[in-house]
Amino acid sequence: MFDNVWLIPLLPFIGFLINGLLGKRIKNETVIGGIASAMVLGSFIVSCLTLFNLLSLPGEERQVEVKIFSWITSGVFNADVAFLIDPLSCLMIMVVSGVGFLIHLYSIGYMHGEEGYYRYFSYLNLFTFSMLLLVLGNNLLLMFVGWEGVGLCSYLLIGYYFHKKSAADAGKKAFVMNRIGDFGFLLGIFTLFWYLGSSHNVWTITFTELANNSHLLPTGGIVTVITLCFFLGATGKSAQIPLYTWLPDAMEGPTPVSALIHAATMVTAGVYMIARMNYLFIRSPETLAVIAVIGACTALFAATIGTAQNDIKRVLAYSTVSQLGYMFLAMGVGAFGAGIFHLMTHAFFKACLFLGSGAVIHSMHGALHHAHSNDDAQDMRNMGGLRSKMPLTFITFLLATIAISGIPGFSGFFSKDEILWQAFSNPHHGSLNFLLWGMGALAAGLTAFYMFRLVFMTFFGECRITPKAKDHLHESPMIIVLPLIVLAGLSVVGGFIGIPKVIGDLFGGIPNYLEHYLDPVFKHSEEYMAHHGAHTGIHNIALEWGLMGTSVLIALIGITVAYSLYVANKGIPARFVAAFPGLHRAVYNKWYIDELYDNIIVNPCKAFSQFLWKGFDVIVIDGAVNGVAKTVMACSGVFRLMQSGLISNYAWSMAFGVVVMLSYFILK
Amino acid sequence: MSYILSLTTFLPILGVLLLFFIPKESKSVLRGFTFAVTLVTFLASLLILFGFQTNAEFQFVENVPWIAAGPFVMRYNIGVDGISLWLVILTTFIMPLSVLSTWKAVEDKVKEYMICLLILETSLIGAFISIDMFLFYIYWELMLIPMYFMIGIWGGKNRLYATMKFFIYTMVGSLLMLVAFIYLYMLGSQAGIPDFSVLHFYNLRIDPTIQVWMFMAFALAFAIKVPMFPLHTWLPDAHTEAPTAGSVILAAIMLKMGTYGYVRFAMPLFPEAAHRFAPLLATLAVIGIIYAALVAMVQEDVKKLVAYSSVAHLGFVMLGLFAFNVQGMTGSMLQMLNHGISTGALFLIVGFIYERRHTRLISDFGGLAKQMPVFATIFMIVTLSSIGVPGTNGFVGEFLILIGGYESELRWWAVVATSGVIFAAVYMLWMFQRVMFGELNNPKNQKLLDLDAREIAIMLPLVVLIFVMGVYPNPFIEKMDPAIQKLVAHIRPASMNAKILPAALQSLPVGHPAMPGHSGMEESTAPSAASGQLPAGHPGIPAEGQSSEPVVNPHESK
Amino acid sequence: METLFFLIITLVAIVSAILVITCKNPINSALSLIMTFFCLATYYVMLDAPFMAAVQVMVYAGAIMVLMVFTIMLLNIRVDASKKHSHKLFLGSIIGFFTFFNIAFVLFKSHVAMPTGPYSVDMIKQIGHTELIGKEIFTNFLLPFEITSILLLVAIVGAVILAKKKI
Amino acid sequence: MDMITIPAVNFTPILPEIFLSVLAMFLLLMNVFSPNGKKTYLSYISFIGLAAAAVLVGSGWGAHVESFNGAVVLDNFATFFKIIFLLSAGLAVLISDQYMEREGCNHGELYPIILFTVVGMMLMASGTDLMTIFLGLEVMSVALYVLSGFNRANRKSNEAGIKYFLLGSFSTGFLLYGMALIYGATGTTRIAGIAAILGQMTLPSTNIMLVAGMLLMFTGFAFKVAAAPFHMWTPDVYEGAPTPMTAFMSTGPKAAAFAASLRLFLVALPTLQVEWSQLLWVLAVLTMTVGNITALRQDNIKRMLAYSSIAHAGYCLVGFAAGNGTGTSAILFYMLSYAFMNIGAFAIIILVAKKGEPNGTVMDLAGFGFKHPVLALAMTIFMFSLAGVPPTAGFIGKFYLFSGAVQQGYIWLAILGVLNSAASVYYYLRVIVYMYMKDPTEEFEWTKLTAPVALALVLAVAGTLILGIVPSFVLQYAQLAVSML
Amino acid sequence: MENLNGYLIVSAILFSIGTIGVLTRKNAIVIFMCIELMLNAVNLTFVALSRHLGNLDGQIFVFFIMTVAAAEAAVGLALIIAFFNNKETIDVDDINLMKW
Repeated sequence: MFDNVWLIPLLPFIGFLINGLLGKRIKNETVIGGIASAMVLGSFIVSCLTLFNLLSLPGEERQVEVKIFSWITSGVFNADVAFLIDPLSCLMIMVVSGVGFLIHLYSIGYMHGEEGYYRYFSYLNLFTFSMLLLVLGNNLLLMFVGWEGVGLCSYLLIGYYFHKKSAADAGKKAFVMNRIGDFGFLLGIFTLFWYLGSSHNVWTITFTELANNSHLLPTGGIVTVITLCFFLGATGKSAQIPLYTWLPDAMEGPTPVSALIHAATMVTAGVYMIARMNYLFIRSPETLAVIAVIGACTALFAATIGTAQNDIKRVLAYSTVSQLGYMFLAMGVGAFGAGIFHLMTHAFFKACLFLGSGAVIHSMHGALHHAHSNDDAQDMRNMGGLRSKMPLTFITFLLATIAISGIPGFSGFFSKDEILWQAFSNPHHGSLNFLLWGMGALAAGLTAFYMFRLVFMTFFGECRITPKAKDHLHESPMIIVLPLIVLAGLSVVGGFIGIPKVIGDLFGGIPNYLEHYLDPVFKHSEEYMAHHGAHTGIHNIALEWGLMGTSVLIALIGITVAYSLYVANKGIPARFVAAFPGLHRAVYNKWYIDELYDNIIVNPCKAFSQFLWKGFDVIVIDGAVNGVAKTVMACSGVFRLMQSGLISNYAWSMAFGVVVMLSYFILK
Repeated sequence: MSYILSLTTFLPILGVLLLFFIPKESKSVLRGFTFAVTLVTFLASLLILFGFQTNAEFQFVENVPWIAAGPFVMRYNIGVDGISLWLVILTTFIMPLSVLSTWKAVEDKVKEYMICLLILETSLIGAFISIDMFLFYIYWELMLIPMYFMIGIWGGKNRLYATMKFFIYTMVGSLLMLVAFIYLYMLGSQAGIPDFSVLHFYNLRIDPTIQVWMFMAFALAFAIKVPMFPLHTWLPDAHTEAPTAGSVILAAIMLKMGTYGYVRFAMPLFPEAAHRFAPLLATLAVIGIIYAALVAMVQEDVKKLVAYSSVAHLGFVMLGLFAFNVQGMTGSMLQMLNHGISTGALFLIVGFIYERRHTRLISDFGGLAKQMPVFATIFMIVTLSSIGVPGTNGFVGEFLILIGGYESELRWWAVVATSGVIFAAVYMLWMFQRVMFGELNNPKNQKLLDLDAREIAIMLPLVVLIFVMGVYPNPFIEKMDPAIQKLVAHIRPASMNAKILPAALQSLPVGHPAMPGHSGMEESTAPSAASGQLPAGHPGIPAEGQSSEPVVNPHESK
Repeated sequence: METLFFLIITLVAIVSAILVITCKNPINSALSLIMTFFCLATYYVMLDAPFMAAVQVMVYAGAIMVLMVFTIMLLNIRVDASKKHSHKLFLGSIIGFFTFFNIAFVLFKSHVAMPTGPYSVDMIKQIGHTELIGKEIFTNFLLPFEITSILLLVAIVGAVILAKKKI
Repeated sequence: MDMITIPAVNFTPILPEIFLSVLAMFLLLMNVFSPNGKKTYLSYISFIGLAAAAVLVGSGWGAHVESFNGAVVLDNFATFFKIIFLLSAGLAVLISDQYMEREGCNHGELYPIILFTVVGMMLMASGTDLMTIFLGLEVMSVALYVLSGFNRANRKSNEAGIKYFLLGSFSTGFLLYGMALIYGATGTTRIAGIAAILGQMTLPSTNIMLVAGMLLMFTGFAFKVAAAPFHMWTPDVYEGAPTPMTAFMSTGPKAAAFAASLRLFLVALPTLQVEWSQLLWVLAVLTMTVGNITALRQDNIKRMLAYSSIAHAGYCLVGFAAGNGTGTSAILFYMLSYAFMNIGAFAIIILVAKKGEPNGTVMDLAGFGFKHPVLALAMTIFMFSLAGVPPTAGFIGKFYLFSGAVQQGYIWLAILGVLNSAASVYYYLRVIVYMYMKDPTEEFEWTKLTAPVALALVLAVAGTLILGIVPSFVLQYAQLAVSML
Repeated sequence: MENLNGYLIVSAILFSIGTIGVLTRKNAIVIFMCIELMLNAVNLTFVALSRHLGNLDGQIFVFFIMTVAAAEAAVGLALIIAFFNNKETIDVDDINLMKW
């Protein structure tokens, strides 16, 4: 029933090959774009089929492994290319191929006229292939292959405009940061494989076997080390606190790329990985605490930076980092279902926001181009009042903004509120959960603030674009707007499949489909938590309603503040900046984190290696080698001079030799 | 047919003889003929590959008496097993490509250049297939001569310094090994071993204290060749001065001679000493990885950068070897092949841009991707393989080495080595970005032509192999697995014994030549351990837990 | 009486030997060398080897020294007082003394082989030294005798090649 | 008074010597009658004569004949060495003709002197009596004094002659004193006699006279072999003497000195093995180190080859210090292969040098590699063989020498030897560097490659390679020769 | 007359004097004379030992040493004369054309 699963990743790969090898010859853009999108559509259809087949199975057996071929077998270690079909992976392939297809469609229009057209689409298809591989892989090694493949494609796509030095640098930075994460991931795999193998003789890296043998692992100790390593990998990939600086720079790439990779799919790989290995993470409370804290801090921290950015894509980038913080917060508190739910909803509205901003930038770029002015097409200060020029984009953008800021009824609200509730109510980390909830709520407020600030600055008020370009602003073509509309719809409707129980039975017992759907995947951790008395936390309904109310209230406050600052009286922000210049400059320059990294890690590393090369390699080692040669040459010079050419010296040395020999033997 | 091995080895020499008849002026005929010879050799080696049954025995063995004088009996004893099979194939595979790459590179004295290449091929193949240690030593030294001439005559500016340093550096190491060879033979002849074949010596129980000295001599010679950390300074000089084909062969095949030496001679002959030295050599390997990566980051010359990168890669291989388990060994054997392909390809690429711009400084390039798109894609694929991105061959080898290392006692070494993965990405991508991306402002770069048909023909097989070995490495691993299992089974018990039982008890101190008591003049380290004399006929008591009968290959005629 | 005579001859020999190496003019050193040869000849007589003494006088004193003196005269080397006729005196004499001490030390500690030879002293007196030597040479040491002929031939040809004015 | 009955004498051991002496005398007469110009046919006759002598000697293989009641012996050991002498003399004769023509000195008498040298060497190798060895040594030395001073016009040749003469006779003084002491301690000059008496003696090593005699005698041979403290004469004499004579001097006489000392030390004084192997251990290390290190900075190619011959004497001393079967047979093999490679190298130098050899530095070889590829290839083979790089005879020789030392337990000696040969690689490769990797400074005027020199080169290259690749039959002969001792 | 040691000591003295002469004198011919002196010292040792041992080998050896000395003298002086024709001096310190 699942034998055509290998088609899902294979179709984008075929697309990549066609466009990669023949792309140069097929000059016609629509053909290239068509092939690429068709392939992703095909894989979307097959994933729907698979989802449908999976749903037809009864609850427990929803876990099927399909082996394609055995990849590496050497001694005790063997890894083969095989796919794991279970509710989690089905959900992910649906999201990836669905959103991916929409973004492919969108980029046909958006990338119109670019000279590396075929190269863009082949990389995009390769990305989809790697992401599907990551999600479908049934063992850690195959997931790692997808993991690095995705990192590679993000490097290629960020560096798409390679003639721009900043794009190339951003690509390299992204790849290196991911690579640091992969270092952690690799260590996790090795420790897990070694520990399970050497102490329990279970030589495996496949998820199903790991799940079944997870009871062998002791809580804390080695498991904490393993899970921390995996978490390091996750932070690298999903841009959490220590390793997030590459995401804002990744905006150098084309906007659909940011939408697909840096919003919907790749960055969520970390979350997926933790969800996939929930039975490991649940066994070490310390790691969960770390994840939760980092998630919350990232959410808050990124939100603060988002408020002060002027580039439309930078704001969205920091918003993504902050939303990812939320997902990790959910994972940290053990609410894996909620995390995945937020992942899905975030994919919809963030993709919609990015594509919307792309549409805005596209038309701004066109207009400025006509007016031959080289203002920055992405700077919000040059925009304003676009709602009349681009009504459809405005509406979809507004819907997505409402979703993200957590206004009830929209998808954002359900998933974010679920996370906040779980954060508040879980007993794992003692008093920590109040702090977590607080940070989460504050971040939600800030999110609402900067999202609406963005909306007001771009779509409301008078148009600040250079006068000549004003009349060239026009709605984007249908191929760009259509995906916007679908995504906006999804971001509105998306929330209903996972309505929290409290609200559900208010409206006549609508069950939380998602929770129910994802149960088989998280049953191990559920049992473990039940075993350890996790859910004895506070359960009264009233508290839940209270919290929900407060979060909605905070969101509304954020919106009103945004409205007052940026629509009602424009002067205040300027005065605010004048009042606290230091704070504003710090926030605007991303708390100088990038400069910090450069001075602590990058420059000293360069200096040290310069020293190593010039100092150690050349002077010490080469010096020693040449030194030996020089000393030999020197004493050869001395020996040479002993040869004075005088017979008496020669005779003397002979006689001396005889005398020495004789006396030695006599005295012996 | 049983003479295929000698045929493959001496086909290039046949080519050399025929080359003499071709006049010096007709360069293209010379190049064409040499290419044909190397191609035929490659086909012959494919015959070996297909005829090779996957088991741990030596196959295609030829054993003909050669020198029998005085205490020594040397036989022309050659054969190929799982370990050396792929290295021979790698040699015959790389040679035609490097010959092809000299079409525009070498203009003057083409005939001598081709002769050097062919002699080099013979000595390399010979070294890989020789079972007789003396024969191995002869090929081991013979390969230095053609490389010496290639670097010396067709090299860069200060080629004389580089080539002299290369020759003497390797020579000192190998001469110390010669003394160890002789001493080993003396021990062997006392234990009744008839000739120089290495198989007999595998079961010779040597007293651990002697083993330490002997292992040091062998390890030094091979460490210089690998090159390991402190002894690597000859490699960057040799590479920057060598012509393209020369440095391709030097990097792709000659460096493997060092690691092959460890696998074939140093470790199996002296298991206890190998285990005792494992931490030290692993530390040097890991330092090598990090140190070479860091130094590579700040290089201005592309070729030097690639040279240091190969020091780092081979650091990985050494780490894998000293893991003493099947994954580690398989990983390092695979990494030897991968390194041969990826670094060989990298040097070819550097050669292409050198032929066009006659400069190797990174600062002279920039923005070539727009000017030479095909070149950019191939360069990108090879860089990824060198970094070890999954899907390419580099990853499989590195992963196996690290997981093998992690699983053995060298756990913390493997952790540090994994960080090497990051540095590999840093210096390769930084170089790639400075050469290929960025503005195309240098006028000279604007006129560069993309790769022509010949150059693409060179790079295509390499790129295909990169992906094939990355996606489906099993056929390669299958062929070498039994031989590696046997090797690990041979080495592993030595470590248990060394730890559990005190050295004196577990290995009967055999083979220490009963020498007339000599006064202090000769401070040789022959220990005073009692020299229990083994019955002459019996080739040494096999170590516990290992196949009793020493594996004497079936058709070895006495 | 015998030892007294021996001491006198030794004294003369040593003095003339020292004169050989010290006097400035080569002629004087040649003459003092001849004097040493005569002392040696008397030693041989004292050692009951009259034939040896005769040969010594004829070959060394007669042939070789004459040749020496002839060459010195031929080259008529002017002995100018300015140039020192010897150098490195200190180093040379140190080595000379050490060789002497070593050999003397060897001679004192050594024990020479027992006299097993067939020819006792009186036999020599009775048959005649020359006859015995002759018999000995032409029976036991015939080959060395022949080799000396080759040696002399080589010497003559060599001398002709090297010194003849114009070949 | 009864007639002196001359005992029946068996001439077979000295048949080759007699043949060569008669040939030499015949050549002397031929030289008188031949007109001034045409002297080359003399070299052909002498080469053919030497070849015939070689056949004669070869036929004597396997026999063991004592004659002249113990003065001389014909055994494999002597035969093997005689072959080496005849080979080096033959090659020297072949290459000397062109050199002498170019230098313009009358070389009519050269060939008889060379033949007499060979006679002297043969006597040294086959002599089993101190007197025969001494006289053989003297015949050889006198002839060599003449040969080194042969080119009267050239001041350097004169100086070489005088230096060799004075130091040679000085060393003969020590040699004789040694022989006297040994005669005193044992009572006989026959080697067999000495061995017998030493056998009965209780503690021979305490008899100081014997040890001192051995030492002094060894200095005589050490001088001829150019061992360390006594090597000072070699560079000057080899540089000064005419090149073919240097080639001859560096191979033949060195082998003869080894032959005589091997026979003396191994047959006459085996009981003193402990003493003389220590002595040799030190001398070997000293010789190798001095020879190799001084050669590193030599520019004059003849002087460099002189130091290299000192170093090679050092390597042979390593084998001598080992004293076991492998070591000594290795010396025999090494001397044979050394003759091939060294005379080959000198042949090339003759071709390259101009009249009067202004300075004959290595730099003159610049660009030679691509000007005369075949000759350069020969020179490369010789250089690699001297350096001891595998496919050549030099490597096999060194391999056996060092394995003799290792078998005897002198591992540090082998290690020092190996390091020395690694150092020697530098100056041998320097020649190759100039030949192949430097472009020519000024034009070579092509000295025509006459037939005899070509024949000599072919023989030398063939010898070096064959002994390198298939050395077993020669090694077996060497093994047989030594086992008979 | 059994003072063999006496003769040996005398010959040792003469030998040493000869060595000193060779090392210190500058004139080639005088050096050659000193070498002759050394050889004669050895002759004396031989004759004394031969007389003590009773066999005539030593004296015959002396006989041959004398012929060798004669032959050497001939060649040596020829060499010295040849050198003199070239360089007007036979001072040992001037014979240093070839060095280092």
